[in-house]
Parts: sequence; structure tokens; C-alpha cells
Amino acid sequence: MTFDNSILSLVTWLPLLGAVLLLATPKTAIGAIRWISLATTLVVFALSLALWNAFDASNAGFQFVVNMPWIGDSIGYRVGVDGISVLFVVLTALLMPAVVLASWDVDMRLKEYMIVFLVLETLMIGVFTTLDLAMFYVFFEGTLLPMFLIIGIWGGSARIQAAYKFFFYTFVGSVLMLLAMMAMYWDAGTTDIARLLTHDFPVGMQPWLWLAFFASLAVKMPMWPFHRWLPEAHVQAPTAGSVILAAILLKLGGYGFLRFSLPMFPEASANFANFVFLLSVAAIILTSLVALVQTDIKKLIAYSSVAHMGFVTMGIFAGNALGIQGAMFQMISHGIVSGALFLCVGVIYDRMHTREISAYGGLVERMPQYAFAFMVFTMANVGLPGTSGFVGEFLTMMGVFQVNTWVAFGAAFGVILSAGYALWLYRRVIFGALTKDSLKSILDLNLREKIVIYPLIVLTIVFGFYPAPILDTTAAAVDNLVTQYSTAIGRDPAVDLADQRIQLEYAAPTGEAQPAAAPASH
Amino acid sequence: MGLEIGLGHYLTVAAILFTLGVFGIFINRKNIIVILMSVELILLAVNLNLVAFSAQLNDLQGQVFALMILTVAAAEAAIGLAILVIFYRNRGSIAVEDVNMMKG
Amino acid sequence: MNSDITDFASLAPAYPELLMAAGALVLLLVGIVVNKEKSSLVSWLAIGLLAATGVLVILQPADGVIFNGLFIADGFARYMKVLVLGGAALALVLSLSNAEENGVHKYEYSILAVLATLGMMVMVSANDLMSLYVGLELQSLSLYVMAAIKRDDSRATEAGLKYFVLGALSSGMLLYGASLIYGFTGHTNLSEIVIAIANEGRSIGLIFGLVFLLAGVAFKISAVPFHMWTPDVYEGAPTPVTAFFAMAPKVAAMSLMVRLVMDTFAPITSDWQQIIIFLSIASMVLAAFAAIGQKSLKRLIAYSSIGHVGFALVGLSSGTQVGVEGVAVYMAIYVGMTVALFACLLSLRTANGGYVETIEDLAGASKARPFVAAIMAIVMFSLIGLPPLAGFFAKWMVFLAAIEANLYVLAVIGMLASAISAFYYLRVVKVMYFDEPKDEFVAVPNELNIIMAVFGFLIVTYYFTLGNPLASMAHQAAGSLF
Amino acid sequence: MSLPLFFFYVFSAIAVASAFMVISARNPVHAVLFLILTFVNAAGLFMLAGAEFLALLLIVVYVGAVAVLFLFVVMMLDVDFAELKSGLLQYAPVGILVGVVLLLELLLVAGSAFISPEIAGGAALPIDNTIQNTRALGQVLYTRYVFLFQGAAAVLLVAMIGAIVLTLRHRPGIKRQSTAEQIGRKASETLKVVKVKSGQGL
Amino acid sequence: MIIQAIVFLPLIGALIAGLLGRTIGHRPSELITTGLLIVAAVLSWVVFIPVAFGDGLVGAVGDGHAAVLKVEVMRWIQVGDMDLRWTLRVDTLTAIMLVVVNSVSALVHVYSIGYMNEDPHRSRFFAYLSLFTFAMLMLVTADNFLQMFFGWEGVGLASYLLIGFWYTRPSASAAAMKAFIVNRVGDFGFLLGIFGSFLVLGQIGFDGAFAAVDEFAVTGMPTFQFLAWNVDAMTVICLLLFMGAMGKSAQFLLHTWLPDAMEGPTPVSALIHAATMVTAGVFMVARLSPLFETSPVALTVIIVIGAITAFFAATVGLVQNDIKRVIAYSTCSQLGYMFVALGVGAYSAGVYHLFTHAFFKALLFLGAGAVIHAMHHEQDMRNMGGLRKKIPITYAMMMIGTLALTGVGIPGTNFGFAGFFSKDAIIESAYAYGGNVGSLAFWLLVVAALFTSFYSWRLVHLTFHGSPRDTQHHGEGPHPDPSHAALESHDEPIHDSNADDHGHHGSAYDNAHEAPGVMLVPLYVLAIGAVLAGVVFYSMFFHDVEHIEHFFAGSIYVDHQIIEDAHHVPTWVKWSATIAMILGFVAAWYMYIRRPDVPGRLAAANPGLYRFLLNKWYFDELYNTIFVRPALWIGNSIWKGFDDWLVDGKITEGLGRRVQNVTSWVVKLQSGYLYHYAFAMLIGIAALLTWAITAGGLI
Repeated sequence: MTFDNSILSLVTWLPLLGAVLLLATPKTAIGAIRWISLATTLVVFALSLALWNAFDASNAGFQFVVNMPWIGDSIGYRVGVDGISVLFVVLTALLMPAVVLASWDVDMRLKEYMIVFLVLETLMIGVFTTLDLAMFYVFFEGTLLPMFLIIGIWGGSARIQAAYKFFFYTFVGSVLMLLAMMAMYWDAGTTDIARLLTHDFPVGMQPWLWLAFFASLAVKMPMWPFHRWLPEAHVQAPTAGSVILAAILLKLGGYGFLRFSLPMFPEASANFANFVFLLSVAAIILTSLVALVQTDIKKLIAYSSVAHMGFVTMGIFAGNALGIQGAMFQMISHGIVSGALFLCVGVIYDRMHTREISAYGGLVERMPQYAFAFMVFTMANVGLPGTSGFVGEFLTMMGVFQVNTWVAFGAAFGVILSAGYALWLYRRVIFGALTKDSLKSILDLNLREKIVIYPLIVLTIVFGFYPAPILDTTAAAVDNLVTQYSTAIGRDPAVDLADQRIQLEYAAPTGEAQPAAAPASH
Repeated sequence: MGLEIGLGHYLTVAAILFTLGVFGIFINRKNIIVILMSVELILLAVNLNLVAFSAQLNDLQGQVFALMILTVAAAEAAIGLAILVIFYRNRGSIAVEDVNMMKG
Repeated sequence: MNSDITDFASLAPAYPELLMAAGALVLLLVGIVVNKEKSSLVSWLAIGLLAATGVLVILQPADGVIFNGLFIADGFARYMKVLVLGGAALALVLSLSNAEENGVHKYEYSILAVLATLGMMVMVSANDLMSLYVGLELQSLSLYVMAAIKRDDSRATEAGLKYFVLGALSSGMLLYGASLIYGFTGHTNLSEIVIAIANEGRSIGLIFGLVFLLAGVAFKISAVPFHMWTPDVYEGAPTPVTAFFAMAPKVAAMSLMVRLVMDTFAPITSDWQQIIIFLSIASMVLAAFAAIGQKSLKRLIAYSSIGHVGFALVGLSSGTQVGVEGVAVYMAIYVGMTVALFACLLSLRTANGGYVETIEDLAGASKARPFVAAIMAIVMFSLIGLPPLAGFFAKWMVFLAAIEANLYVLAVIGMLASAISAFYYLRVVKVMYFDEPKDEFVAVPNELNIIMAVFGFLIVTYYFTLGNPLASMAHQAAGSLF
Repeated sequence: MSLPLFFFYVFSAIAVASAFMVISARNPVHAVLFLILTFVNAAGLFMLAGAEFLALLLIVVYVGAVAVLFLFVVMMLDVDFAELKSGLLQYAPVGILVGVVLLLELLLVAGSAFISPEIAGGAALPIDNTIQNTRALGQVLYTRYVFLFQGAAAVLLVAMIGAIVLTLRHRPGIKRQSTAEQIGRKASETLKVVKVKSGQGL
Repeated sequence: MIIQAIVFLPLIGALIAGLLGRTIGHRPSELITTGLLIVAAVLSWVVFIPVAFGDGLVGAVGDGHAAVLKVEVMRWIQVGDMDLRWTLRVDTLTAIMLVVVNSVSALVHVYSIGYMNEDPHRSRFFAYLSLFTFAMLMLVTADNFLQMFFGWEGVGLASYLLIGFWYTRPSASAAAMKAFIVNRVGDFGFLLGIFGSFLVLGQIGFDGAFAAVDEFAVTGMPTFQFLAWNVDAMTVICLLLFMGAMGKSAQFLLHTWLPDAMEGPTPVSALIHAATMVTAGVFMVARLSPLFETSPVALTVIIVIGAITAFFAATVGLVQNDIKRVIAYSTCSQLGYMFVALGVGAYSAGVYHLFTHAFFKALLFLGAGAVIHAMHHEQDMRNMGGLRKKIPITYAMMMIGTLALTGVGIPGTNFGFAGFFSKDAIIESAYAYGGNVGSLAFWLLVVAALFTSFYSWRLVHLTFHGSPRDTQHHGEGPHPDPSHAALESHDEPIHDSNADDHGHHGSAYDNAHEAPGVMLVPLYVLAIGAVLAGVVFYSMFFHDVEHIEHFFAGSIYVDHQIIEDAHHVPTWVKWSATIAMILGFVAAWYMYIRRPDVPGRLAAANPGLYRFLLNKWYFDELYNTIFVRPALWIGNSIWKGFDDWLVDGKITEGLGRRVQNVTSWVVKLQSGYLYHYAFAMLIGIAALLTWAITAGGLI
């Protein structure tokens, strides 16, 4: 067992081990349960950092690969990460300790709660580390189970309907993807993703496979108009659940697009790109408008998530380096920012037990540190340069502008709206006079909350100014992807990497058009 | 030896008996005993088929099969009537309409 | 006229059956002699007998066709027999607790179960329409009696009556089919029939025979539209009996179905394929919808089993070796899930001692009996086919086969049905976990705890524990049919 | 018309007619009796096809045992027949439809019944006309088909166990004979010698 | 190092005051931020003086296009071909801006020590101020589009924070939001412009972009498919970029946020909404002058928009009663002047006005702040009057500012206040540009100059002259502006009710007092600038083409023709602005000193016009009607109609109901009747038989 062939398995399965440990812990040993969970997630986080550190960013292929056939030929134990997946592993591992800490005071069925979260962590990391098509589905779909329980058991008042809706939306979409995976297996003769990536799927088959994947990924993403489950799931889920949902689970969709749709069905992706663009722009604009009129904090943020995911899909299907890198960045950034936003909502929800915007106002008076944190994340949500939220939006729009100016136009318009709803939320919750009696004694962030939130602030800002750690990690893999994709659909990959797509036409240089000439006569 | 009368004749009679058995279930839906008798008609049709085929094919297997069916059907009838009896003991009726404590 | 039975050793392929038969008679004697209050002795002996037979099957010295072609022992039969025996033995173990109030305390119950299992083994090994019929009836008659064994209970007797009448009707149809097949191929031996069909091709008589025959078997696996008895019998029969019904007989009948279509009717694949597809779709869809409307847990399980038969048939529809593997794996996983499910069901007793009858009775079980509720939830998720639980891998295998055979429409319908079916499985989880408790629950017998723990563990860790061995066994088993 | 054909028509006509009466008779007792008549005529048809043993078996087993069992049960269960017959024809249209479809299809089979010579000639167990039907069956039943024979025996065993376990009741309050107990009785267990003082009574 | 110091010292100050402010206390925060800014300001002059009066920028490298000093800080975004770095770019234009920004900022910091003396959140305020300064510096030192955008949005953020500094006032946070969002509308264009220029020019850095533009001389002008149209690429890009400038510089159509921004503390208005941030648009167009020069259409649009803004804002300024709003509209109007200059190609003139305007407008605002401070945060001029005696120093300073703003000076000579030189330069350039557009711009600017003079003097008269009108507690009288009313109905939080040493007893006038020294010193400094900035730098910005070229050293495009032409306009043109100024002064004198009843009567005589002007041409209402409310309506409709009703109610739950329907139907099939079950089987077998033979092709 060397670092190379054990690290991924370790990172993936360690949380499960923690869960087993918890299983053996008596229900009443609250302290032990908390600390075991925290220790597990922290160790996993440390390992994921070691993984990132050891990751060779210049290598576009899969690393730390283990490849064993397992059940028949169709399901293997295959793991490996490339530039596209490694960061998601780190992101997941990063947020889990935060989630555990945020759930420190959960008093209802703590043991089960922590077990479910640890299981969820294994499943989420598994999605990103597995290199087997069937196992991808296993992990991808497996996340439904703990999330269903999280929403259903620890959720709010309308949790049951939300849990059901969450379950069915994702499940119905996914089963079609499962069938597509089977068809891929028969066509390529393997479920090894590394080999599937080099397999040319028949052009006639691709649209169907693409659509089947789309059915699942679009729901997971969620793309407009398949997003309806998200606001409810977010609203009803407990804080930690919302965090994981927004930060990680939504990314599974984007990851799926990058891992499967684009490289494996390039022709279909190219053909459907405009369709995706349409939905992306609709997501960005329409859900932003909807977010504008929300009265529930979590719902507002949930809708904003949908809008932000619109940038991701848009960037991915731009199919050029800018767009895809931007989408990758946007996903990581959104993972941090939306996770943090939900943590922030959780902070006041813990104190006030309401998510109604109208129940708040003037929090800055009593909670200046909270107001500061919330401001940073709000601004990141708005996409202010200098926060991580900007880089992704900018790159995706830039990438898509090369392909389709309409889409970039619409997306840029959405940026205006995002400022609208985010600031409007901030204004109503944080600003204003503190007139409500219920808020008079509200306390600012405590130490535990600071430990959770402050690092995320730092990351948000650091990645805004210095996104290189992320972009460099993804660069080689994305370039590889873009090259493959462009070659497959008959474009010049060099152009796509250089990101100049729309052909410029030059008028003949004439005397009048001399740029240095005076603009007009006198 | 073959069949003197023609296979088609036998099959036709068997088919009619079978159909009468089926039809019997539809019109005697309330009387379990008659339903059981209808089933016996169906089995008779089967036996007739087998015997006819046996003769036609000049093959004894058909008769062996029929023999088995007769044996097993007798046992089946015994079990069936036993169940009917305990059902009657519990309900005091054998009307099919009463046999619907469970549905849905 | 002449027999190939020359000595006892030549019967080696049938040793397990012989052991069972002899064992059943011994048990009968023991049952008569021993004081009736100690009936659990017979149960344990019966369990031991089933287990011993199982071991014998696994160690079976020889494969082959004996009894003048009436009986076949091959890899497929061996696989299925192990499943049948396992299912039967576990069902008997489940019946041990509170046997009296379930009406299964009579020693005859165990003996009937053994005889039924014997019938199933004959079915699995049948290589002739006659042995098929005899095995089927041996099984059926035992089951009719078992359904009504709680003879003072009007529900149980109603269940027995319904099961019997409809079973008799289905036997009639099966026989009619058998007679037609015999007539139009000239043989009752399955191996000979294949040759005859291959030589003669299709004819109306043959196709009718096929349809009737499959309808008869479809009744036994409770495929729609021959499923109607299932919910009522499952509900009416005592729970341990239902557990028995839900496992071994299904496996046996399914293996019969597989052998018939994959072997006997292989030359006319396109004809039976559409029938199987019809049965499959009808079963999956109807079960998915009907189960949603259920209040009784046992009816829910009945519809669930109908649905699962539909899924297993998806694999069979492909008519490929992968499909048969899929069916084999599916049935194994199905048995495992069913065992765990009934163990949960039997261990949940409300405070007044009554069984959990309706889904609503489960409310809050997660608080009062967290372990049982957890296992139950795992089983429910597994029944949905949610990865990473065993149920997913079962579905994976069968749908993989369907896709291979380009049965896309079937696969899509199946997947959608499975999505709909998730609705009612989730309801159980919902009631247990999300709803507030109404009643207290009483303690669980130990053997149930062990069963739940073992099967819960296997379902959860299927990928690591059973996945690989089961797949290779199924592969071997299916290989013997091709 | 040959004689066998004539008898074929007679038997089959009566069989069909009485079968119809089985399902339409108002009184179940009559139905059972018609069932017996059907069996008897079917036995005649068997006979015509050369299955002598089966024909007699049908009469002995079916008429003698099964049908009589039906008769017992019908009479034992005091059923209100009038009530059972009400609404007789409610499902008749469906029944007729299904019946007609089935009949037409089955007649299609009967009409198209053609056994190719190869199949007819390749019988696995050809009938030897030199020995009697019963003997021929007997010869194969205990050898070639011993497996089925034993299987059928098991079925009958199940039927026996089943019938007993379902219907046998040990009613309390009924005195039963226990031979072992009777034989093992000792005087000391049954007799109590009481010394009675004279003049006092008990 | 000097460049880094200039840029990052404010950031350090901001971080210290912002993060540690609560720990170290208010006073140290103030001193640290202010001190650091003063250092930065001094260093800025150190950089600037050699440029203005010496051999040019120290350490600059001429690369054919411009003499530029570049300092690379670190890598930023590197994707594909796009290699973005944080690079500080300093050339003449930047140096000018550095001086303007840091000087004004340092003065405002000093001023704020006095002005915000009683505010409980002072350290936060200073942190914001320094943060703003840093962002502005990032903007002006940007070496590429994105860095400029960073600064652009950064100042937007700081502006948002500062406008909403008094967060308990709903109007303040509303104004903050409005400012941010309206700016975002501009940024929408800016972003698209960046995308477009990257697409067309293939460069994200300025040098590369300028070089690429030069290529067009050889290759011809590119066109590309934008939205549905095939268009001249540079025109589209320039217009989009200009849209950004319109937002930031509050040009006509995107101006609505600026007056509302006066909700912020007055020093903020001085710094951000007068001297620096709002000029970012001007700076941007100047910075990108090589790009804009390629698109005559875009330039024409700039002229028209600038001229309209200058005129429009001036008209609105005529009738406003809030002292700060008057100055705000004045700012808006002056920004219009600058854009006209840019549009006609006299970039240097535009920058010139930017430069001078910074001083006198900051002076005016700070002066107004001193008035407000003296009047205990009374801002309505109708409640002032006669303050000349109470606060003479402030009065003097305001007079200087007013003289500079109105452009007092003698044409043809070197006598005049700062505004005189720069404004006249613009008006002359506009005339020189000629054509319909030029004439329109010229006349609008002249009229605007008249109005400027009028409202400036009106302000002075109402505030300082005449007799005090505020005899009661303030807060009464008609306030047609709702936000205004809201403003007055709330006590500013600056008044800690318990720590209010000058209280509300008696009239504000009685208690009016001169500002403390720390507030006055900045006024003096700015006053010097307002007096001298014009005359000292006249030659570098406008007077002499060679000098201009040398001075700017390629950092902006210098059009010889227009400047030569502007110097040779007819004399009446040269006098036109001065005459307009005098007319305006006379009118104001007449209406507010001589016959104070005239304004009321005028308003009564033309109620429509009056209300039209008072309500700022009803732009807020218009936007509310055509943008805000429809957006909310659409949002609500989609939420309730699409999401809730259609997707949720009809599709998702509708499917659920369909499933239930099917279920109840299926469950009915299972009737419990034995014969039904048998029927099912028989019907099933009949159907299967039929299907098998028909589908199997046997009949």
C-alpha cells in the first residue's frame, strides 16, 4: 500500500469507518459522538489536502489510479482523480468539518445524524473519486438516501413533502441515466471511465445518451425548469443539510456534465449546446427575478443557487477553456459561498427559529461580526471582483461570449439582478433599525461559529484575488477535455484553447477607416 | 394404431369442455363448489386432449400424463374440499360474495 | 419399459431430493411420536433437514439427467435449489417466534413446508412436463394447506380458499398448455421438445401450449394478470406463512420459467419474449400503482413482490445469458431482502402484543425500536433499488441485460415503474422516521435480531461481500443453460 | 358412419350437454350428478381412443371418489341454493365473450391440428398393441416413471396430511379410548379402599 | 516601491481600522488611516511633480505608445490564452488620478475626524474610506480591463457601504442599494465590452489592446456578429464600455443613483460622489481613448449623452432645496461637460476638468458639510439663510468653491478660478468640433453654464445671505420629495440623543457654529486647489499641443486638430460661457436677494414645469414603472405562476394526483371477489392467446 494507490480509497471510505465507530458509540455519549465525527472529518480533510498537494497539476490524466474488476465485468473498483475531480474531493472534505461544527448543538438523534452525514461524505467523495461508470451511479444516487433522511427527519415543518420532492425529482431523472450507462457499457464493453473517455460513441446513439444523462444531471444541477425541488429542499433541510446540498450535491450535476456529457458525447453536446444555453439563461434571469420576490431567506438563497448554476452549465457547454475553467471555478466558489451563506442563515435560525426575512432587520446593531461575514458572502454571491464569486462568473461569461453573444448578454443581465436580490436581502435582514423586540437580545457569532465561518471568508477572498491554486489544478485536464471535444466536433482545438471563436471580418482598410484619423470633420 | 375418429374431433370436444369450464366460472361466480366442478371440467378436457394425442401419436406418455393428472387432481379435490369445509365452519357460508374480507 | 436406474449411486444427482423425502417421512414419525407441545423440535429438525439438504446440494456429487429424462441436475438447478432451501429454512426460522398465535405451531406445518420445498426442488430440476406438473402440485397443495393452517381464522381460511381455487384454475391452464405441447411436439420431455420445435417450427397449437403453460407458471410467480391471489393470500395467511410464500415458491417457479423459456422454447424466442415482456411490464406497472393505495403492510409486500417479479422478468425478457444471470442474482437478492423484511415485520409487536398490521402502526418505530426500524429502512431503500444497497445491483443486472437486448422501451418503462414504486417504499420509511410514535413496541426474539443484523449487513455491504461471489455463481449457473 | 364414430358422437354429445348442465344447474346436487354423467361419457371417449385403463380409472376414481366427495360436501354444507343462484347472468356477457374467443381460438387449434409424420413416428414410448393397455401402463409406471409415481405418492401424502390438519378436530368433552392408558392401569390408581365404620355411612 | 506604497497603504489602513478597529479604538483607527493616506498623498505628488514639471515619470519605460511604469504584483487569472496579472500601471494619466484621489481622500480623512467626531462607528467609517481609496487606486492603476473592473466594482462596493453607512435609516440603505444596482446596469455594459474587446482584440491588457487597435489600420475595421446583428466591432465595444462609464459617472439615464447617494455622510459625498469615483467613467474613456478613437459613432453618442446630462442635471439643480442635492446635480452636470470633451476628442480637456473639478467640488461638498454640521444636520436650504455671519470661514470657502464652479475668470487672460479654464476649454472644444452634434453640445453646455451659475448662487444666497429662516425647530415645511421627508423624520444616528452637546433646543440657526480646525484645514487646502489648479496646469492640459503631448506622454490620445481649432474659435464663443455665468449670477441675485418672492410666483405660474424639475424629470418614477415593478411582477408571476402553479401544482403534484387516480382504479380491480380474480386470469389468458397468434403472425 503506497500513498498513490491507497489515498483515494482512504479518503473515500474513512468517513464510513467513522460512521461505524459512531454506530458502536452509545447514544448518550454526546460528546464522544461529536468529537468522533469532527475528528473523522478533519482527518479526511487533512488527507484531501495531502492528496491535492501530491496531485500533479501538469498531468491531464487520472492519478492515484486503482483499477480492479469486481462484479462481473460491468462493475469494478476503480478510483482515480484528475484535475476536474480532485478539487471537488477537497471541497467536500473542507465543508464536512464545518457542517459537523455547525451541527454541534443538534440534540435530536445526534448519533444517527452524524452517522448519516458521515455516510453522505463517503458517498459524495466516492462520486468524485470513482472511475467506474456503475459505481459513479452508485455513489451519485446513493446520496439520495442520506439526504432524504436528513431532510425528512431533521427538517422543518413541511419536511416530508420536501423530502419526497427532492427524492422523486432526482430519482426519476437518474434512472434514465442508469439506462444510458448500461447502453454505454454494451457499446464500449467496459464501465471503466478512463476507457470510456477514449471510446467513440456512435453519433446516432449520442443524442439519446446525452438526453438520458441530461435528465439526471439537469435535475441535480438543478437547471431551470427542473429546479423546483431545490427551494423546498433547502428551506426544509436543517442548516447542515442545506450546506451540503448547495455546496456539494448540486455540483454532482456539473461534474457529471464535465465527466460524461461533454467528453463522451461531444457531437450531441455541440448539438444541444444552444438548448442548454437557453435553459441556462432562463435560469439566470428568471430565477433571479423569482429570488427577488422571496420572503424566506433560505428560499432566496436557493433560487440564487439555481441562477448561479446557470453560469456553470453555460460555461460548460461553451466548450472552450475559458468557459469550462470558469464553470469549474464557479462550482468550487459556489460551494464555498453558498455553503457559507446557508451556515450564516443557520446562525440566525438557531437563535430565532424563523427564516422569514420580515422577522429580521437591523442585525448589524447586535451582530456586527455576523453582518461582516454575511456581507462578504453576499458580495461573493453578487459576484463582486475580489471575491471568488466573480472569477467563475466572469470566465464563464467570457467563454460563452466567444460562442454566443446572446447568452453572454443574458447572463450579464442576470448579474444585475443578482445584485438586486442579494442586496435587497442584506438590506432587510442586516440593515435598518433594530426595532423588533425578539431581536433585542440576539447574540453575535460565538467561537464555534467563528471557527466555521471565518475560514470560509478567508477562502472566499483569497480565491477572489488569487484563483491560481484552483485554475492551475484544473488547467491541464480542462485543456485536454477541450482539445478532445473540439477535435471531436471538428473545431480547431487551438482556437478553443485560445478562446477566439467568432470569426471577425475585416473591412478593407480604407482612408476613412484610418483609426488615427480625426473622428469627424470640423 | 392411431386414432380412428380423427384428432380434430377429440380436440374439439376438449375445447368445448374447456370453454364450458371457463364459462362456468363466469356464470357460477357465487358458488364455489360449482367453480370447483368447472375446474374439474377443465381437467377433463386436458385429459381428453392427452388421451387423444396419445392415441394419435401412438405414444403411451400421454396416458401416463393423464394418469398422473387424475391422481393429483383427486388429491387436489380433497384438499380443496377440506379448505372449503373449514371456510364454511368459520363463516357459515360458501357464497363467493362472502369471500372478500381482503381486497384492495 | 427399461430403466436406467441400475443402482443407488446412479441416483446421485437426486440425492438431495431423496434426503428431503426420507427426511420428511422421518419428521412425520417424530411429529406423531413426540409430545405435541414440543413442536418446535420438529421445526428445528425441519430447519436442520433443509440446511443439510442445502449443504448436500452445494456438495452435490454429480450433475446429470436421470429417471429417464424426468429429472435434471445442473448448475442452474443447484443455484436455484440453494436459494429455495435457504429461503424455506429462513422462513421456518422466522416462524419459530410466537408460532402458536400464528397458528404455525403444529408440527404438520414444518412437514408441509418440507414437502413443499421438496416439490420446489422437483420443479427446479424438472426436465419433463410430467415431473414439472407433479413437482408443481406437490408444492401447491402444501402451500394451499399452509395458507389455511390457522384454520380458525377466517382470514386465513379465506386466503387458503382463494389460493386454492385460483391455483386449481391455473393448474388447469398449465395442463391444457402441457397437453397441447405434448400433442404438437410428440414429447413431454423438455429436451426432446426443444429438438422437436427446432425441427418442426412454430404452429398455432404449439404457441397456444406455450401461452397456457407460461400462464400457469406466471400464476406461481404471481405475474400480472395472474397475480390476483397474491395480495389477499399474503394478507390473510399468517405472517410466517406469508414469509414462506414470498420466498422459496417464487424462486422455484421463476427457475421453472427460466428453464422453460431459455431451454425448452429457445427456438421460438420471439414468441415467448413478447409474452414475458407483457407480463413484466404489466407486473411492474400495476404493482407500482396498486401498492401506493395499500394500508396493510402485508398487502404492500405482496404488491412489492409482484413488482419485483416484473423486474426479474425484465432480465428474462432479454433471452440472453446475461439476462439469466440477472434473474439469478435478482432472485437471490430478492430472497435476502424478503427475509430481512419479514424478520422486521415479525419483530415489531405493538404493546398489546398484536402484530403490526398497517403501515400506520409503524409510526415512530424509529424511536422505540431504532435497530429494527433501521433495518427496515435499509430494506425499503434496497427494494427501491437505491444504490449502494443490494437491490440496486439486482436491478443493474437485469436492466443491463434488457439494454443489451435493445429492449429500450421495456427498460424505460421499468425504470419509471421503479421510480413510482419508490413512493410506497418511502412511505414506510416516512412513517417510521418522520412521524410521531403512537405505541410502544415490545422486545424482539433473538433469532430475529440475528437474522436482521446479518441480512441488513449483507444488503448494505453487498458490493464488498456478496457482490462478486454471487455474480460469479450466477454466471456459472446461467452458463449451464447455454 | 362407422360405429366408433357414432359412439363418439353420442358420448361427446352427452358429455357436452351434461357439462353444460353442470354449470347451469340450479341445484348443486344436480350439478354433481351431471358431472358424474360427464365423466362417464368422457370415459366412453377414452375407451374409444384405446385408453381402457384410464377410462375405467376415470369412473372408479372420479365418479367413485371425487364426485362423491363433492356430493358429500354439497350435502354436508347446508347451503342456501336460491341465494347462490341470484344474479346468475350478471357476468354472462363477459363470460360469453371470453368463452367465445377462447373457443374460437381453441377450435382453430383443433381445426389445424396436424401432426407431422416425423413426430408421430418418433414416439418416446410407442404403444405396443400386443399387450394390454393396463399392463403397458403398469410396466412403465414402476420403472420408467417411478419418479413420478413417488412424486404422486408424495402429493397424496400432502393431501392426507392437509385434509387431516385442516379438518380434524379434537373436541373437548368427548371421551376417547387410550389403549396404553387402559393397559397400564393399576388397581392402586383407580381403586380407593375405604374403611367404613358400620352404622355411620359416608 | 513607491507605487506599491501609494496603492497599498490605504488598504493596510482599511484592514487595520476595519478588522482591528474595535480592538484598538476609534481614535487610533482614525489616526492610522488618515496618516497612511497622507503619506500616500505625499508620495503621489512625489510621483506627479516630475511628470508635470520635470522630465516625466520616474522609472517609466517608453514602449512606443506611452511612457509607462509597470509594477507586477502577482498572477491573477490564467486560463487558456488569457494571462491576467495584478499589475500596477502608472503613466501620466494615472499620476494625475493618483494625485487627485489621494489628495482629496487624505483631506476628506482629515475632515472626517472632525465631522464624524460623535459617530459610534467611526473606525468602520474610516476603514470604508480607506477601502474606497484603495479600490479607486486599483482602478486608476489598472493595467488591464479586468483589473480596472475590479477597481470599478470595488469603488462601487465602498460607495455602497458608505452611502449605507447610517444603516438604521431606511433611506440610506435604499440609496446604497440603488447606487450599487444602477452601477451594475452600467457594469453590465462594461463587462460585455470587456468580453467583446477580448474577443476582437484578443487581449485583456491595455498595451496589447492598443497595439491590436493599431493593427486595424492595416487590416481594416473588424465586424462581428453581436446578438442578431453583424456590426462594427469597435463601435459595439466602445458603446458597451461607455455604458459602464455612464453608470459610474451618473450620466443621463443612469444618473438616478447619484442624488440619492447624498444619504451618505457628507465627506463621502465629497470624496466619492464628487471628486473621484464618479470621474472613473471619464478616466476610463480617457484611458481607452485609442479604442474610442476607432469608433466615430461611439464618440458621437458620448457627446450627445454628455451634453444632455450637463443640461438636464443643471435644470434639475435649479429647483432642489437640499443643499447636497444641488451640489450632486451640479456634479452630474459637470461630468456631462467632461464627457463632451472626451467625445469631441479633447481628452486632455476632459481630464483637465476632472482635475479641477475634483478640487472645487470637494471643496463645495466639504463646505456644505460644514454648513450642515453647523446647522445640526439640517440640509434644507429653505431653513437656512444668513449664515454668513455665523460661519464666516465656511462662507469664504464656499464662495471660492462657487466661483470656481461657475467658472469666474476673464477670457483671454490667465486670470480665473480653476473651473474657468477647464470649462471654457470644453465649451470651446465643443464649438470647434462643429457639425450638428458639436453645435448642439455647445449650446447645451452654454445654457448649462448659465444654470450652473444660477443654482450655485442660489445656493449661496439661500444659505448664507438674507435673513435666517430657521426660527423653529427644523423638520417642517413642505417636502415634496418623499425620500427627503423620510430623511428628516429620522434623527441622524450621529446624534446620540444622550451625548448631544448642542442639542435641539432653540433653532439651528442660533446654535450654528463654525467647524473645528480639523475640518477647516482641508477646506483651505482645497480652496488653494480651486483657485490655482486651473491656471497652473492650463498649458499641460489644453493650452499647447506640444506641451500636452509631452505631458501625457502617450497615455491618452491627443487630437491636435481639435485643440488647435478650439484655440481659434470666435471671440463670442470664448465669452459665451462667461456671459452665461454672469446672467446666471444676476438672475440668482435678483430672485433670491432682490425679490425673494419671485421664485414662488414663478413656480406657481408654471406648476407643471416646476414639478417636472423638482421631481427630476420623473426618472425615478419612470424607472420604477418600467423596470422595478415589472421585474417584481415578473418575479412574482414566475414564482407563483410558473414554479408554484404550473411546475409544482400541475406537473409535479399533478403527476402525483394522476398516480393516485390510477392507484385507486387499480385497487378497485382487486375487489376481493374470487370470481373477479378468476375473470382476470381468464381474460388475461384470452388476451395473451390472441396477441400471441396475431403478433406472431399465425393468423
